[in-house]
Amino acid sequence: MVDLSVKIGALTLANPVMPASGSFSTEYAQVIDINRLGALVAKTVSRNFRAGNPTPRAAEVEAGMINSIGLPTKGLQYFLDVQLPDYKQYTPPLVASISAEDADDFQAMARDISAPGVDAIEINISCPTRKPGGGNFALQANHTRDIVARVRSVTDKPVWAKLSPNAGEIVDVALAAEEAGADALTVANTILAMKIDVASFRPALGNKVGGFSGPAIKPIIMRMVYQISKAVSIPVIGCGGISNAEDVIEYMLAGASAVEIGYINFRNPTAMISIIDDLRDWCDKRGIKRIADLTRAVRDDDMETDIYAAAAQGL
Amino acid sequence: MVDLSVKIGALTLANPVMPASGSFSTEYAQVIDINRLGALVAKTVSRNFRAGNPTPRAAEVEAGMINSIGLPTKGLQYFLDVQLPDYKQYTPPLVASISAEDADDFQAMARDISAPGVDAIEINISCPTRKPGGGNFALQANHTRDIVARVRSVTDKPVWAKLSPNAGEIVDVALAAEEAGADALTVANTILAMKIDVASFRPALGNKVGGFSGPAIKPIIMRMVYQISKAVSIPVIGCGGISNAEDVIEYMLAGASAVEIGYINFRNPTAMISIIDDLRDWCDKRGIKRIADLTRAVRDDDMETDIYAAAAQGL
Amino acid sequence: MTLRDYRYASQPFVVGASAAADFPAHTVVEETLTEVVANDWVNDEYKHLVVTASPKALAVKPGQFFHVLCPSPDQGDLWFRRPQSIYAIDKDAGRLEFLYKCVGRGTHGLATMGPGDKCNIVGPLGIGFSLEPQWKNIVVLGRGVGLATMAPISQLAGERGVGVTAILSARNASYLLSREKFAAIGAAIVPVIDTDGTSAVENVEAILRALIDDGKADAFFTCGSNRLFQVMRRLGKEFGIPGQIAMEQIMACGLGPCYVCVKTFEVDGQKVLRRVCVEGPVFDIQEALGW
Amino acid sequence: MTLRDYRYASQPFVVGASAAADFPAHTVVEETLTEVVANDWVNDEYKHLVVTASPKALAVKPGQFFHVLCPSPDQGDLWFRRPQSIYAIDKDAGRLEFLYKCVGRGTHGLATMGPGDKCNIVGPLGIGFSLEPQWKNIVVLGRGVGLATMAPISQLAGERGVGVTAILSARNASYLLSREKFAAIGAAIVPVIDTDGTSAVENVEAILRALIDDGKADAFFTCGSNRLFQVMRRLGKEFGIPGQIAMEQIMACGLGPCYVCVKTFEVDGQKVLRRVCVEGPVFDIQEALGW
Ligand SMILES: Cc1cc2nc3c(=O)[nH]c(=O)nc-3n(C[C@H](O)[C@H](O)[C@H](O)COP(=O)(O)OP(=O)(O)OC[C@H]3O[C@@H](n4cnc5c(N)ncnc54)[C@H](O)[C@@H]3O)c2cc1C
Ligand SMILES: Cc1cc2nc3c(=O)[nH]c(=O)nc-3n(C[C@H](O)[C@H](O)[C@H](O)COP(=O)(O)OP(=O)(O)OC[C@H]3O[C@@H](n4cnc5c(N)ncnc54)[C@H](O)[C@@H]3O)c2cc1C
Ligand SMILES: Cc1cc2nc3c(=O)[nH]c(=O)nc-3n(C[C@H](O)[C@H](O)[C@H](O)COP(=O)(O)O)c2cc1C
Ligand SMILES: Cc1cc2nc3c(=O)[nH]c(=O)nc-3n(C[C@H](O)[C@H](O)[C@H](O)COP(=O)(O)O)c2cc1C
Ligand code: FES
Ligand code: FES
Repeated sequence: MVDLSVKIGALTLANPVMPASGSFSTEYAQVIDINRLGALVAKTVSRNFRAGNPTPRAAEVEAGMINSIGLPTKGLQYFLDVQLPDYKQYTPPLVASISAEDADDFQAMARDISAPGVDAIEINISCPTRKPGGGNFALQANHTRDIVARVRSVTDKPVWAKLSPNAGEIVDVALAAEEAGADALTVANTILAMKIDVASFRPALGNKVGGFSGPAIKPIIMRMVYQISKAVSIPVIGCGGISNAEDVIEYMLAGASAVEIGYINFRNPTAMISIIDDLRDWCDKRGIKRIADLTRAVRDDDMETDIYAAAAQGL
Repeated sequence: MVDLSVKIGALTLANPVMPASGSFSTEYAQVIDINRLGALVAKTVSRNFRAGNPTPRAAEVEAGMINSIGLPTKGLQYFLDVQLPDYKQYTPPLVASISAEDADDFQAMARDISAPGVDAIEINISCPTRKPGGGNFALQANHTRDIVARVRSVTDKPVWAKLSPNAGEIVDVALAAEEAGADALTVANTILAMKIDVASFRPALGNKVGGFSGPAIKPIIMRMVYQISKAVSIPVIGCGGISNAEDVIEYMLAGASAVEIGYINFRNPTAMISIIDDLRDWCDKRGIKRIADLTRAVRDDDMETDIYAAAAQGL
Repeated sequence: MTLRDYRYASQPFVVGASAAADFPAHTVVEETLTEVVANDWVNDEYKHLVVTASPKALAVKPGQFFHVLCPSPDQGDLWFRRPQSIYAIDKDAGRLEFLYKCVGRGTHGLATMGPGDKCNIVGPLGIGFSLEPQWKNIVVLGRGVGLATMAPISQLAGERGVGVTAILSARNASYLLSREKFAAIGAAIVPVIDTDGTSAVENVEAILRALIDDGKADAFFTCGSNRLFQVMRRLGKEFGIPGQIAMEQIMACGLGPCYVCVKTFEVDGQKVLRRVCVEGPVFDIQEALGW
Repeated sequence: MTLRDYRYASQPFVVGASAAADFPAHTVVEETLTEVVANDWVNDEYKHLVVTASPKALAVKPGQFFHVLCPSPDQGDLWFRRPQSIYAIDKDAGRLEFLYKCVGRGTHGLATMGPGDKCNIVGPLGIGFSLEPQWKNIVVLGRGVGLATMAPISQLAGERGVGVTAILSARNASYLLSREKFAAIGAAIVPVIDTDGTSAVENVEAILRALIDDGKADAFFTCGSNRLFQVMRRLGKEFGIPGQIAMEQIMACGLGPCYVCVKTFEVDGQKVLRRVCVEGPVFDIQEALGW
C-alpha cells in the first residue's frame, strides 16, 4: 500500500490533496468526510469586513468558470474567534489565507493571524479581481519580494506565497518569493478572463472581468509549475484545473509536492475524496511505494532534440 | 439582409471571418469554397528554410490542443515564387505572415514580402515555441515598438501586429504597437502550456512546452481584446478559441473588427463556412443591418457598480 | 485511461447500491446517482422529472433544492450544476419529482434524459419553508417556475390539516401547472392569468385582502414573481402577517463556500448580503428586496 | 442558444440528404455525417465499423483514410479527430468499413456507437497505394492494425487479377484479423504468429526470400510493424523490388496546413520531413525510416 504522505517544508500532510482557498469551507462536512483531506485551506481573509464584488459573480465557460467574488470576508477577528475554532474540530492541518491592502497590512495580518492552530499561512498576493486598493502584487517580482520578506520577518509559521498566472515573468516572481523566504509556492491563482452574453450584449460578470478556473486552465498552470520547479528549490503546490487523480499525478511529475483543488468541488462535491482513493489505487497498481517520489519525476532529460531523429521514431 | 463586410483600416473584407495563420493553406480548397472567406492568412514564413520542432508536435487537452510546430517554412523565396501565386488564384485579400530572428531581419522581411498580391502583412512577433534565436518579442513593449516601427518604415502595406497572450502587460504592448504605426492588432497568438503523459512520465510534446489554442483559451483572449480595444483606436482582430458564430459576435462586442480562426478548422473543416452562414442568420434574425456595428458594442457603461444594488436586482 | 469510468472525479452514492460504504454516515447532503423514472413534457415549456432517490435524498423538506448535473444538449459539456427545487417527494416509492422550465443549455440538456438514464444530483440543500404549528390557514402565491416550489409546502400543510389557498399565476390557462396537485390536497385554488387580466397586481391585491379579511391568511408563501412578491410583502407588513419567499440566484457550489449566490436583504434598515444556497433559498419575505 | 443544434460550427454533408446545396461541387474531400450501420467486436480489442457513405466518400482509394470525430467514452469531450484507414468500400450498398483497435479515449469512444448513430468523418484523405499495371504478383505484409490497411489494396489487386500473397502477423491466432477477406480474393495466406515463433524476423525473411525466388514478389506493401517493415525494406533494396508503406502519426488537421504529422524520410541520402496526411500516408518503402 502506497504511502500517500507528502511534506511541504516542515509540514507533513497525510496526502497531497487540499482544497483551494475560496472553494472550500467546513460546510463541506455536510457532504464529505473532510478529515480525509491532506490539509484544509481557508477562504482568504482580510483585516476588515469586505462585501465583495457586484453580482453576477460567476459564469460558466468552456471547461470551467469565471468568477469575480471580490474576496468578501467577515474580517480577521471573526476568523480568529469563529472560523479558526470551527476548523480545529477537524484533524487536517489548517492553512489560513490572507490578503491585504499593502505591504504594511500584509505584515500586520501575518503577525496577527499567527495564532495556535494555524499550521501555515498562504498569502494571497494574486487575486485578479480584488478592488479597491490594487491586490495583484504577484504581477511583479519586487512587490512579491517585499511582501514575502515582511511577512517572513513577523511569523514562524510556514509561509506559502500564492502566485499569479497573469504575471508575464512568473519564474522571476517565484524566485523573488523564494529569495525572500517563502516556504512554498502555490501555483497559481485564477487567470483574468471575460465573457459577454451575446443576447444582452452585457459582460456576464458584474465586475466585467473575472478569474478563470477549471480544467481549461490546467495546461497553462502545468507549464508554470514545471518552469518554476526547475528554478526554485522550495516545494511547489500545483493549483489549477485538477479534475481527477491523473491530473494530480501530472502536476507532481511536473514538480508539485502537493495540490490544491477548486472548481471541481463545485461540479462534484465528492471529487476530492474520490481523487484520494484513486491516487492510492493508481500508485498501488504501478507498485509506487511513496507518492512523494513522483514529485519532479517527469522524464524530460533524455528527450530527443534532433528534429529528424525525433520524427523518425515512433510518434 | 445584413451587410457582413468589415474594414480593417483601408482594407475591406467581405465578412469578418479569416483563418488564423498556421491553421490554413490552400489545401483547404479540397474541402471548402475558400473564396467565401473574409481574407486568407498564410502560414508564417521566415527568410530561410526551417524544419520546425521535434515530434510529437501536438497533443489534445481539455477544450483544445497544445502545439509546438516550431514555424517550419520553405523560406521567403518559395513563398514569393510558389505560395503567393497559389493564393492569388482565390479572390479574398491575402495576409502574409512573417517571422524573423531580430528587428533587422523583420525589417528586411517586411520589405521583401511587400510584393503585389500581398494585401497586408501580419508580423508574428509572438510565437511561443519558436527556437533558436528567441522569437516572442511581443512579451515586451520596447521590442514590439522597435520592430513595428522598423517594419512600418519599409512598407506601404497595412501592418498587423500579432500579440502574445503570455505578456504580463499586454495593453502596454498593444499601445506600443499602435504608437509605432501598426494598422491593426491581432489578439492573440497561443498561450504557453504543457501536458505530461502520466503513463510514460514524458512531456506530450517533443518541445516539452507548446502553444495552447482552442475553446479553452477564449475567455482569456476575450478579456485581452476587451482591454486592448478600450486602450487603442486601431482595429483589433480577435483570435483564440472561436468555435461558432456566437463566439465571433462575442469578440466583436468586446471590441474586435474581425476574427481569425484556428483550432476549430481541425475539428470541423467546414466550420468557417458554417460560421459565416450563421453570422448572417444571427444578424438577420435580430434586424442588425451592418455587422460592423457590433464592434465595441458591449453594454458595459451603465452596469451597476453598487454591490448591494446589484445583488438586489435580478441575478 | 482513468481508473473509474469517469473523467471528472466523483464518488456519488448510487441509488439502489447495496452498501453506502464510501459515504460517511454523518453527512446530511449527498452526491447521488439517481435513475430517471420519467421525464415528460407537461406543456411546451415545462417537463416533469421523476427519479429514484436514496434515504438521505428523500429527507428533503419543502423549499429545499437539489443541484443537478444536467447532461449536454449539444456536443459540449456543461460546467455548472443547475439548482432545481423539489416538486414532490414520494417516500413510499422512493422517488423525487422536479418540475422545470426549459430555458437554456442546462435545462434543455436535462430534457434529453429518458427512463433508465443516470442523473447525478447533490442535496438536499438549503433551508426550506417552515410551517408553524399555530397557523391554521396559509396563502401560497406562485408563478411560472415558482408553482413547482409551492407544491410541496402546500402538500405538507394539507397533510397537517392546515387550510391552503393557492393563488396560481401564469401567462394563460395552459401554463397553470400542477393545478391537480393543489386540488388533491384540498386547497382552494385561485387561478390568475395574464390573458384575462386577473393576474394584475391590483386584482391579486384584492384577492389577498379578501383572504386576510376572511382569516385565511395566517402566513404567506411565495415564489416566481417579483411583482406579486411585492404585493405580498406590502400586505404582510400592513397586517403583520409572516411571510416566506423562495429565491433564485446563479450558483456554483450550492453548499456555502463560494459566495457566488448572494442576494441583498434588508435587516433593521441595513443592507446585507446572504447566500441563497445555504442561508436560503427560503427567506423572510420582509427582509427580501426582490424576487 | 446556437442557431443550429451544435455547439461547434460545422456544415457536414449529410448522407442521404436530398441535395448537397451547401457543399461546393468541386471539393474532393468532404466533412460527412454518416450513419452507423454496424459496429461489432471482432475480438476483444478490435471492432468493425460500417457506416453509410456519400458518393465523394465512396471514391476513397486503398491506403487513403478518413479523419473520424469520435464520440466521448466518458463525460468529457474529445478535441482531435482520429485517423482511420479505409478497410473496405462497398460501392453497391453505399457503405464504408473500418477496422479499429480500441486503445485510448478516441477509439473507446468510437466503440460506444451503435446502429443509427451519426458519425462525422472527413475524407477521403491522403495519397493511397498505387498498383502498377506491370505487377503480376504482390506481397502484402500486415500486423495488428496494419492488417486493416492491407485489405483494400489486396482486394483491388484481386479484382485486377494480380496475385496476392498476404503475410498476416499477430500475437496469436485469434488476432489474425480479416483472414477471410484475404481468402475471399484468392490470396495465398501465410499466417505468422508470436506464440509459435513464426512471426520472428528470420522466419518472415525466409518466407519473403522464398516468394522472391518464386517470382511472387513484383511489389511489396506493408503496414503495422516496424520490425517487419525493416525486413521488407532490406530485401526490397537487395532485389530492387518496389515497395509501399502506410505510415501513422498523430494528426491535427489531416489536410496539410498544420505540420503536426511529420515523419522523417531519407531521399538521396538527405533527411527530409514529410506530412503523413497529405504526402502520405503511403510512402516509398525505401524512403521510409521506420513505421
Ligand atoms: C434554489 C433554486 C431553485 C430552483 N428551482 C427551479 C425549479 O424548480 N424549476 C425550474 O424550472 N427552475 C428552477 N430554478 C431555476 C433554474 O435553476 C434555472 O432555470 C436553470 O439553472 C437555468 O439553466 P439553463 O442552463 O437552462 O439556462 P441558462 O442559459 O444557464 O440561463 C437561463 C437563465 O437562468 C439563469 N440561471 C443560470 N444558471 C442559474 C443557476 N445556477 N441558478 C439560477 N439561475 C440560473 C440565467 O441567469 C438565465 O437568466 C431554481 C433556481 C434556484 C436557485
Ligand atoms: C493514416 C492513419 C491510418 C490509421 N488507420 C487505422 C486503422 O485502420 N485502424 C486502427 O485501429 N488504427 C488506425 N490508425 C491509428 C489510430 O488513428 C489510433 O489508434 C487512434 O488515433 C488512437 O486514438 P485513441 O484516442 O484511441 O488513443 P490515444 O489514447 O489518443 O492514443 C493511443 C495511441 O495512439 C496514438 N495516437 C493518438 N492519436 C493519434 C492520431 N491522431 N494518429 C495516430 N496515432 C495517434 C497515441 O500517440 C498513442 O500511442 C491510423 C492512424 C493513421 C495516422
Ligand atoms: C469561486 C472562487 C473563489 C475563490 N476565492 C479565492 C480566495 O478567496 N483566495 C484565493 O487565494 N483563491 C481563490 N480562488 C482561486 C482558487 O483558490 C484557485 O486558485 C483557482 O480556482 C484555480 O484552481 P481550480 O482550477 O481547481 O479552480 C477562488 C476561486 C473560485 C473559483
Ligand atoms: C498547429 C498550429 C500552428 C500555428 N502556426 C502559427 C503560425 O505559423 N503563425 C502564427 O502567427 N500563429 C500560428 N498559430 C497560432 C494561431 O494562428 C492562433 O493564433 C491560435 O491557434 C489561436 O486561435 P485558435 O484558438 O482559434 O486556434 C498556430 C496554431 C496552431 C494550432
Ligand atoms: S452557490 Fe456557492 S455559496 Fe451559494
Ligand atoms: S495533420 Fe495537419 S498537416 Fe498533417
